[in-house]
Amino acid sequence: MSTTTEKVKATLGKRYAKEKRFRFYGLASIALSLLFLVILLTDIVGKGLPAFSSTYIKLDVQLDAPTLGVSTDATPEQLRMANYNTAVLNSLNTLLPGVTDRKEKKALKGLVSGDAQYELQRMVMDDPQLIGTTQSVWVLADDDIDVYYKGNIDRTLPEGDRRIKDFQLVWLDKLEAEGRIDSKFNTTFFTRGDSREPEEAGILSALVGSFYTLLVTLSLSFPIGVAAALYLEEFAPKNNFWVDLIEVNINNLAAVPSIVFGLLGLAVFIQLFGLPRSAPLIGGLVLTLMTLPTIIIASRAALRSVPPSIREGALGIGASKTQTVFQNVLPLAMPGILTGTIIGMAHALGETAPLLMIGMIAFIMDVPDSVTSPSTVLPVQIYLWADSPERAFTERTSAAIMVLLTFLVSMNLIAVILRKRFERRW
Amino acid sequence: MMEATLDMTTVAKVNTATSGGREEFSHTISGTIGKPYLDGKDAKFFCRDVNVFYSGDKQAIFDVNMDIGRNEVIAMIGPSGCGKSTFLRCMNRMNDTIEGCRVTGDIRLDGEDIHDKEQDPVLLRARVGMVFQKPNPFPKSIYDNVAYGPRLHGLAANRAELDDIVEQSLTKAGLFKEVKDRLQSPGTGLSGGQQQRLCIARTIAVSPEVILMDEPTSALDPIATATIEELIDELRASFTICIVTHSMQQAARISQRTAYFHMGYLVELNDTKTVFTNPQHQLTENYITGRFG
Amino acid sequence: MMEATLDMTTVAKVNTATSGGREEFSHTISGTIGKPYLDGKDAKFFCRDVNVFYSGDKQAIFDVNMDIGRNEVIAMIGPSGCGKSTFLRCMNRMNDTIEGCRVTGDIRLDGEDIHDKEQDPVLLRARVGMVFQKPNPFPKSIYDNVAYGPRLHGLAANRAELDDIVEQSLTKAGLFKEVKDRLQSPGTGLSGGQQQRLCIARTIAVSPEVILMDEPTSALDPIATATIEELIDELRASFTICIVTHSMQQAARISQRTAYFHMGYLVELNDTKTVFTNPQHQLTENYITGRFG
Amino acid sequence: MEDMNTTQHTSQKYNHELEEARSKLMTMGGLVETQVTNAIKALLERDSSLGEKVSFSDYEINSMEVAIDEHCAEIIARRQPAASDLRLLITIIKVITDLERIGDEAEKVGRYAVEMAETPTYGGLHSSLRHLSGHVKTMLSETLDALARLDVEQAMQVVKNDQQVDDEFDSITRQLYTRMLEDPRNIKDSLNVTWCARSLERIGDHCKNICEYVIYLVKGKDVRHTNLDKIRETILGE
Amino acid sequence: MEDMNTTQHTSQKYNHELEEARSKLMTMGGLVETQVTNAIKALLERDSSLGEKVSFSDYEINSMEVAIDEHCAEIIARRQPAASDLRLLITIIKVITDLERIGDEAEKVGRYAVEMAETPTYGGLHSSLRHLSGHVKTMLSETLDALARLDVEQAMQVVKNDQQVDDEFDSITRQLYTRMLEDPRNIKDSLNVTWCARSLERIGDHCKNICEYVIYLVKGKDVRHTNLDKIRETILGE
Amino acid sequence: MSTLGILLTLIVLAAFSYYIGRKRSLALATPMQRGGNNLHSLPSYYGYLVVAWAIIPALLVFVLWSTLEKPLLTSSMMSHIPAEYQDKSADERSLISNRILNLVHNPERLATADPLFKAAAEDYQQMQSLSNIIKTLLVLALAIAGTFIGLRHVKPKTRARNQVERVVQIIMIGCASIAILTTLGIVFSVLFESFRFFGQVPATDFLFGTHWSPQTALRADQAGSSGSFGAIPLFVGTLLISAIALLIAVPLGLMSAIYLSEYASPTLRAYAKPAMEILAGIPTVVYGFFAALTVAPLIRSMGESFGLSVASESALAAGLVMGIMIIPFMSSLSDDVINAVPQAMRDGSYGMGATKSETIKQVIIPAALPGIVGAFLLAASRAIGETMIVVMAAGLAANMTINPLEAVTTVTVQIVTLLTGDQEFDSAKTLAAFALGLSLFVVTLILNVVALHIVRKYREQYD
Repeated sequence: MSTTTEKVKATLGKRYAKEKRFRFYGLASIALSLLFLVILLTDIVGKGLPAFSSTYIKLDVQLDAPTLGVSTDATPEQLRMANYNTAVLNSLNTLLPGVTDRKEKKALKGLVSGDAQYELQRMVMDDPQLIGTTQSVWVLADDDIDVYYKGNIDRTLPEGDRRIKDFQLVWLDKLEAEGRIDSKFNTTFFTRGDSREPEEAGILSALVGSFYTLLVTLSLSFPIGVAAALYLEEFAPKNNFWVDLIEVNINNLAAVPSIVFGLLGLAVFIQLFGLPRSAPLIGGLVLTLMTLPTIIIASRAALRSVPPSIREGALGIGASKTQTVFQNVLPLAMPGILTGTIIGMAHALGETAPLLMIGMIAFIMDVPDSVTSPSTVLPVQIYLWADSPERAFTERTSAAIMVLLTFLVSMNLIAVILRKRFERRW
Repeated sequence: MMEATLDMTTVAKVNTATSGGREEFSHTISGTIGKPYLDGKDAKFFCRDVNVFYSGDKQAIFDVNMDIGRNEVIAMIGPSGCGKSTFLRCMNRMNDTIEGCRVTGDIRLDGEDIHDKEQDPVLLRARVGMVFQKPNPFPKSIYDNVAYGPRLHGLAANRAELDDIVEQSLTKAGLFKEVKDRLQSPGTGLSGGQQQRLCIARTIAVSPEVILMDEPTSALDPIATATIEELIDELRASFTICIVTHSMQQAARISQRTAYFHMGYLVELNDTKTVFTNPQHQLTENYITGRFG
Repeated sequence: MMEATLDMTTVAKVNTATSGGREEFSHTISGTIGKPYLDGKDAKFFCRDVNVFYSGDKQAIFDVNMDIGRNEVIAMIGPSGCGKSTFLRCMNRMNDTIEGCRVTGDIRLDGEDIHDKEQDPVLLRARVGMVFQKPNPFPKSIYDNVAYGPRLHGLAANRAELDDIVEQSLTKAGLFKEVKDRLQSPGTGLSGGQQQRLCIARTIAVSPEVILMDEPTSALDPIATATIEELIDELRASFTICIVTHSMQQAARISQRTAYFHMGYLVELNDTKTVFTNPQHQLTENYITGRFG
Repeated sequence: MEDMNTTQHTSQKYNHELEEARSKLMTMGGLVETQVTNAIKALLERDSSLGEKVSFSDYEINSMEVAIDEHCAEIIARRQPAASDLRLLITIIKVITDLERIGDEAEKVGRYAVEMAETPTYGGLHSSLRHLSGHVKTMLSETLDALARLDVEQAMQVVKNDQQVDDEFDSITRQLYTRMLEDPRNIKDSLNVTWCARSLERIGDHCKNICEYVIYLVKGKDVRHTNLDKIRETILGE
Repeated sequence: MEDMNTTQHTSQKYNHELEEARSKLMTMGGLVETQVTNAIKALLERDSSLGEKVSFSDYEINSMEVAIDEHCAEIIARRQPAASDLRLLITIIKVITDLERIGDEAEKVGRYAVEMAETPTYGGLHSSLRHLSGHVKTMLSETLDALARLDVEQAMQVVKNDQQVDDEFDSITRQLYTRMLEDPRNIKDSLNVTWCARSLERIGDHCKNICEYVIYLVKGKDVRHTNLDKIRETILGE
Repeated sequence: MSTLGILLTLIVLAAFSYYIGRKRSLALATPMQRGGNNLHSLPSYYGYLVVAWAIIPALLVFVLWSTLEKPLLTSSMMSHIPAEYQDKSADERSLISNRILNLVHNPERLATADPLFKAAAEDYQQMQSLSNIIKTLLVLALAIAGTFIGLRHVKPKTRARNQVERVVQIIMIGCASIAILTTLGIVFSVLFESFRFFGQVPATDFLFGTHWSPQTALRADQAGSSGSFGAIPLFVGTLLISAIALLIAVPLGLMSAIYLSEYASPTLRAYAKPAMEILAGIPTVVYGFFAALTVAPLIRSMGESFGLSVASESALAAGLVMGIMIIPFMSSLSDDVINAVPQAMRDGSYGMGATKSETIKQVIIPAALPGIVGAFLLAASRAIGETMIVVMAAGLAANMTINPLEAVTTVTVQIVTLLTGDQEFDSAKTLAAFALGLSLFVVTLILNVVALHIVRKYREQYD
C-alpha cells in the first residue's frame, strides 16, 4: 500500500466527523427557519379563525309606526331617517325587563351592536310593509359579547379585570337559555368597510382599494417593464453610458427601501402634480415605480435564459432584430416574465410603508368606486387594525392577514405552476 | 480583377501561437497562396481586401481575398482565433449584430455589394442562410420551425404552398421520412443530429443561394456528424456552401476547396486534395500535419 | 478466474441506433472479443460482470469484464450513450454522486474490492484520480489548485514539502515552465489547454495510481489537444490511464489498448493497432470505418 | 471478422470513392490481362503487329498506376480510413505496382514477339512455351478473379500454382540450353524464348504477390515470404 | 514548399514513429546494399561461400519488408497523416517493395555466383560485368543517399544514369551472344552471366523507381513513367 | 368626449387604419413566383405603419393637452377673480382655487355657494367643456389626418418594417428611461425638501446630534419649542436592529441554502424550498403584527422570568422577526450564487477525494464568496430600509443604546411617524422626515451599488 493511502487513512476519521457536524448545522438551519414559519402561521391562524364567525342575538322588534315615527307610505327619505334605535331599545327592554340603573341601561343597549338599528333600517326600506309588524331579527352582538362567546374572556377572573360585568353575564345566560344567542358565519367581515366598531368592521373597502391599486400597478408596470427589459437586454448598445446608467439605476431601485418610494410619491405626485391623496391611482403609481425594477430584472433574466442560439437562428434566416425578439425570444421568455410579474404584484399587494406616506392610511368606510376615490388597501387596513386596542380587532387583523396571505399564496402558486409548466419546454 | 489583386504584397510577420507562450516564426504571409480566385462566372461570392476590426483597434481579419464558387463546398480551417468564423460571419453580415465590429473591404454576392446602403441585411440573410454550431431549433413544432422563414418573408401564398415548401425542405435535409408522422411535435424533442438537420431544413426553406455553416457538427457525436457530412455533400448540388470547421479531417472529407486561416490572414486556399496531400505554404503544412510549435 | 468468466455467454441481440430510427442488426455480442484479460500480475484494475443501472430499471452497462494493466493507456470508445463514460465513473465510484445509480459486479483495484464496506470512496478517489471533460480549475491560485489535494489528505508535513509536491506535479504536467512566475495568479486565468493541464497537475499531486480521463480534450482546440495527448503519453510512465474519448482518432493516437463499447456492452477490447487495422468484431469494424447504419 | 465488410459507409461519397479505387484497380487488371493475352498471342502466333501494339500500349497501364496511386493517397488524406478500408487501400497501392510490372513484362514479351515473328518455328519449344503461357494466363485471370471476389481460397490456390510455373520455366530453360548446344544458330532465337519465358515466369511471381495481398486484405494477416503450409495454418488454423 | 518539413510534430511519439519508419527503411536499404555488394563481390571474385551467404540472407530483407509495411499501416491507422507525412509513408510503402525486389535480384545473383564459381574466367565478359556491377552499386548507393537526404538533384541524376546501365546491359547481352556463337561450351556460363547482368540491370531499374518516389516525396509530384526532360520541367521549371 | 371615449375611438381608428394599410399594400404589390411579391415588408407591417401614423401624434397631443389643461384652466380662472384676492398670499390663493374647484366637482353645492366663487366656478366649467370639445376634435382630426399620411407612405419600396421597428424601439427606450426618471424623482424630491430642512436645522446638528425629539411645541413659549433633530440615536437604533436581524438571517440563510442545494434529497428540496419561499412572500406588515403582538410579549415575559427588565417594544423582538424575514432573502440569494458554481467544480473536488463538506468549504464557498458578500450587503440594505416591522414592533423613544432589550427607534419609524397624520409642509418636523429619507437613501444606495458590483463581477466569472 502506498504512502498516500496510509496518510489519507490517518485523517479519515476526523474528516468524517467534520462532515457530519456540517451536515447537522445545515439541517438545523432549515428546521429552525421552517419552525419560525410554522409558529408564525399557527399564531396568526389561531388568532384569526374566530373572526370568521360572530355572535348574533335574536330580538323581537315591534316595528310600529309611532315608535319609528313614520307610516307605511313614507318616502324612502323618511324611512331612512326613522327612529330605529328606539325600536331596538324597546325590544331589548322587553327581553330583559327591569333594568333601571343608568349604567346598566347603557350596558343593555351595548349588548347589541350599533349596527342593529341599521339592520332594521335596511329591512324596512326593503319592504315598507313591515311597519306595524313584529319581526324576529338576528342582530349582531357587541364585540365584547362576541369575544366572550368565543371564550376569550375568563368568567373566573375578578369582575374588575374583565370587560363583561356580572350583571351582563346574568343577561347573557338568560338570553342563551332562551336560545336567543347564536354564532353565525361572519359575512359582515367581507361585505363592509372599516368601522370604529370591531363587530361591524369589514375588509371589503380595503379589498376593493387593493384591487384598484393593483390594477393601476399592473396595467402600467407590465407593459413598461417588459418594454424596458426588452430594450436593455436585446437592443441597447453595450458599453454605452446611458444604458449603463439605466442598468445601474434599475438594479439599485430594486433594492431601495420601499418607504423611499413613498417619499417620492408624496413629494412628486401629491405636492408637485396635485393629484388626490389616498387614491388608488397614486398608490398604483408609487407601486408601479416600486415594482418596475423587479419586473424588469425578472424579465431580463427570463430573456437572458433564452439561449442566444435561438436569436442567431432567427437572424440567420433573415428575421430582423425586432422580429427575432418579438416572435422568438419574447414568447419563450413570457412564462418567466409572467412569473416575475406575478411575484412583483404579490409584493405590491403586500406593501404597506409607501402607501402610508401618500395618505392611504385614512379611515375609509365606503367602498371606493374609481381609481381616484379615497381608499385604503388590505395591508394598511391590517396595520390600522393592529393598532386598535380592542381584542376583537386583533382577531380581525389576523383574519385580514389570513385573507391577504391567501391571495399572496395563490398568486405565488400560480407563479410556481406557470414556471413548472413552461420550464419543461427547455 | 485577378491581376489587380494578385500583386498585393501584404507581408506580415506572423507570431504563431503555441499552447504555452508565443514564439516568433519566420514564415511570412505574403498574399494568399493557391487558388483564391475563380473565373468571374463561377464566383458566387467575391471578397476583396476584407478587414475586420473588433471594438477598438483589435483587428481580426487582415486583407482577405477570395472567391467562392457556385455549388462548391469551401471549408475554412485554422487554429482557434484564426478568424475563420469571423470571416464567415462577414458574408451574411452577422457581424453587424456584434457590438463594435467593423468590416471593411468589398464583398459581393452575385456582383452586388453586400455592404451597400440599399442592401438590407435582413434580405441578405434570406439569401445567405446560416447554420450554427449548436443545433438551435426554435421551441415550436417541427413544421413551424421550417415554416418560420417562409412565413417571415411571405414566400407562401397559402397553406398548401407552405406545406409544400416544408415538405420539400425536410426532404432535402434528409429528415422528412423520419419526422413525417410527427410534424406537429416540438423540434426540440429530436436528437442532436436530427435537430441540426432540422436547422438545415429551416435554412433551406427560404431557398437561399448560399449556406454558411459554423462548425455545424462540433456538438454532435461521430454518427450524427457522418450523417450531416453526407447531407452537406448532397446539398452541394443546389447551394453554395461555406463551412467553418475545427476538424481538418472534416474539411478534408467534405470540401472541394479548403482555406487555411492563420492569425487573421488567409494563408492558403486551394483544392482540398492539394491542401491535404501537398500544401503549398509551410504554415498550412504545419497545421495539417500537426506540427503546432 | 479467467476461465470462470471466459465462458460467459451473454448473447445479446443488439439494436444499433441509426441516426434516423432504430434498425435491427444481426450482430450479436457474446462475451468480449479480443484481449480483455491480462495476466494477474499486470492488472491494476480487475472488473468482472459489472452492471450499472440508472434510477429504476434502466440498465446502462451490461456484464462488462476487463482488466486494465499497469502503466498502460486504455482508451474507451463507442457511440454516444454506449456507456463508456458510465463505466469509467464506476472505477472511482463517482457514480455514487448520481442519484439512483446502482453498480453491481466485482471491481478490484490491486486486488481490493472497491465496493467493499471497508473501502472508503474518499480514499479510493485519492488513489484513482479523475480529469473531466471541461477544464475545471478551482477559483484559486495555480498553487492552491495543485496544493488542494495534498492539503486535503494531509500529504505534506510542511510548507517546503508542499512546495515540492506542487512543483513536481506541475513539472510532470508540463506546465511548470509556463506558470512558474505566476503561481499565485488565479488558475482560471489560464488558457483552456493550460487549465486542463493544471487539472491534470492537480490530480497528479495526490500521487494517484490510476488517472481516469473523461473526454479530456473535447473542449479544446486541436493545438491544445495535441499538447494534452503528448502529456498523456508521458504520464504513462508513472500512472495507469483510462481515457474515454469520442474521437476514435484520439484513441488510435494515444492508447495501447482500445475498448469498444456498444449499447452498454463491451464488444471488443484489443491492442489499439489491431482495433484500428484489423478489428475482430463486425460492430467495431463498422464503427471504426464509419459504417454507422 | 470472417468476410470483407460489405455494409455501406454512412458517407455515400466515401463508398463511392473506395468503389472507384477498386474499380480502377479492376480496370487496370483487365488492361494488364489483355496486354498479357495479346503478348502471348503475338508470341505464339508470331503476330508482329499485335506484338508492336502490346509494346506501345504499356503507357496506358503506367498512367493508370500513377492515377490510382494518387487516388488512394487522396482517400487516405481525406478520409482517414481504418481497418478493412485502410487495408484495401494499402493493398491497392501494393497490387498496382505488381500489375504495372506485369504490364512491363507483357511489353517485353511483346517486343520479343516482334523480333521472333521472323523465326519459322521454335521447334519443340513451341508447345512448352504454349504450356507455360497458358498456365500464366490462367494464373493471372485467377488472380484477378481472387482480387475481384476477394476470394482467399482461390488466392491460396494461385500461390500454390506459382511453384508449377517456376518448374515449367526451369524445364524450358533446360530445353533451350540443350537446343543451343545442338545448333548454335538457334542461340539467338533460344535466347529470345528464354527472355520470354523469364518474363512469363515473372508474371507468375507477380500474381503470387498479388494473391498474398488479397489474403492480407481479407484476413488482415501479412503472408508474404511465408511458405504455403504456414499460410494455411495462419489463415485457417487459428 | 521548397524542402521537406523538418520541424517537429507536437506529438513526440508521432515524430518518433515516423523517424522509426524512416530509419527502418534506411536499415533495410543498408541491408539490401550489403546484399548487392556481397552478391557482386561473390560474382566477380567467384566466392561461392559469399554467394551462398547472400542467397540465404534474403529472408532478413523479406521480413523487414513485412515489418515496415505493418509499421506504416499502423501509423496511417493511428495518426491519420497528411501532406508530407502521408507522402513519406506512401513512399516508404512503395520503396520497400523495390528494395525487396533488389534483394531478390541480389539473391539470384548470389545463387548464380555459387554456380559460376567453378568457371575459370568469364573471358572478356569479366570486365564488362565488373563495369556494370560497379555502375549498379554506385547507383544503388546514390539512390539510398538520395533517399536518406531527400536529395531531389541526386535522385534525378540516378534516374538519368539508369539509361547508361540499360545500355551497358545491352552491350553485355551482345557480347554474350557473340561468345556463345563462338564456342557452344560457353553457353551455360554465358547464360548464367546473362542472368546476372539481367538482375543487375533490374536493380538499376528499381533504383530508378526509388528515386522517382523520392522526387514524389519531396515535391509532391508523381514523376513515374515520365521522361527526364519533362521531370526537370515539372520539378524545377514551374 | 370623455377620456375613455377618446381612447376607445382611437383604438377603433387604429384597427381600421391597420386594416386598410394592409389591404392597400397588397393591392399595390405585384406577385412574383412562388407566392412572394415585390413588397419590401410583409403586408402587416404596412398596416402597423399606418397605425403608427394615426395613433402616435394624436396620442401625444392628447396626453399633453390633458396634463396642461388643469393648470392652465386654473390659472386662467384665478386671473378672472377680483383683484382683492389676487394680492393674497400664495397659500390663501391656493385655498381659494381649491374651494372653486370643489364647487366645480360638486355642482349640487353651487346653489348655496358664494356668488363670487359661483361665477368663477361656472366660468371654469364652461372653459373646461370648451377645452374638452377642442381636445376631442383635435385628437380625432390628427388621427384621421395621420391615417391618410400613413396611407400615402404605403408603397412597395417603403421600408415599412424598418420604420415600424424604429418606432417600437423608441417606445422601448422611453420605457427604459423611466428608471432614470424615478431615481431623479427620488433624488430631487428628497434633496429639495432636505435642503429646506437644513435651512432650518444645521446639517451638523442633524448628523452628529445625539438628541432626537422632533415634537415642535404647540405654544411658542414652551421649552424646546424648535424640537431637536440629532439623528445619531436613530442611526444607532437602526444599526442595532439590523445587526440583530443579520446575526440571525445570515448564518441560517446561508446554511439552509447550502444544505438545500448540496445535501437535501429531492423530496426535501421539493418541500423545503417553497416553504422558505412562503416565508419570503409574507408581507412585512404581517411580520410587524407578529412581532408586536406575539414575539415582543413573549420576549418580555421570558426576560422577566430571568429577572431582566425588557422593554415591551424591545429591539430584540423587532430584530428577531426582521431576521426571520430576511432568512429566505439571504438563502435564495445564496442559493443562486451556489448554484452558479459549475457542477464541474464539484466533480473536480469529489474526484480528488474531498468529502462534501470539504468541497463546500474549500471550493464552493470560496468560489461563491463574492456572491455571498453581495447577498449579505443586500440583506443589510434590506434590514436598514425595512419599515413595517419596526414601525409596529420597535418603539418611538430615541434611546441611544446597544442593549437589545431596550426600546430603540429607527430612521424608518421616524419617517412614518413624522409623515402620517396631519402635516404642514413647511415645518421642520415634516421636513426632517425627508432628511432622514435622504440619509436612508444614500446609505442603501451605497450598499446596493457595492453589492451589485460585487455580484456582477462574480457572475461574469462563470458566464
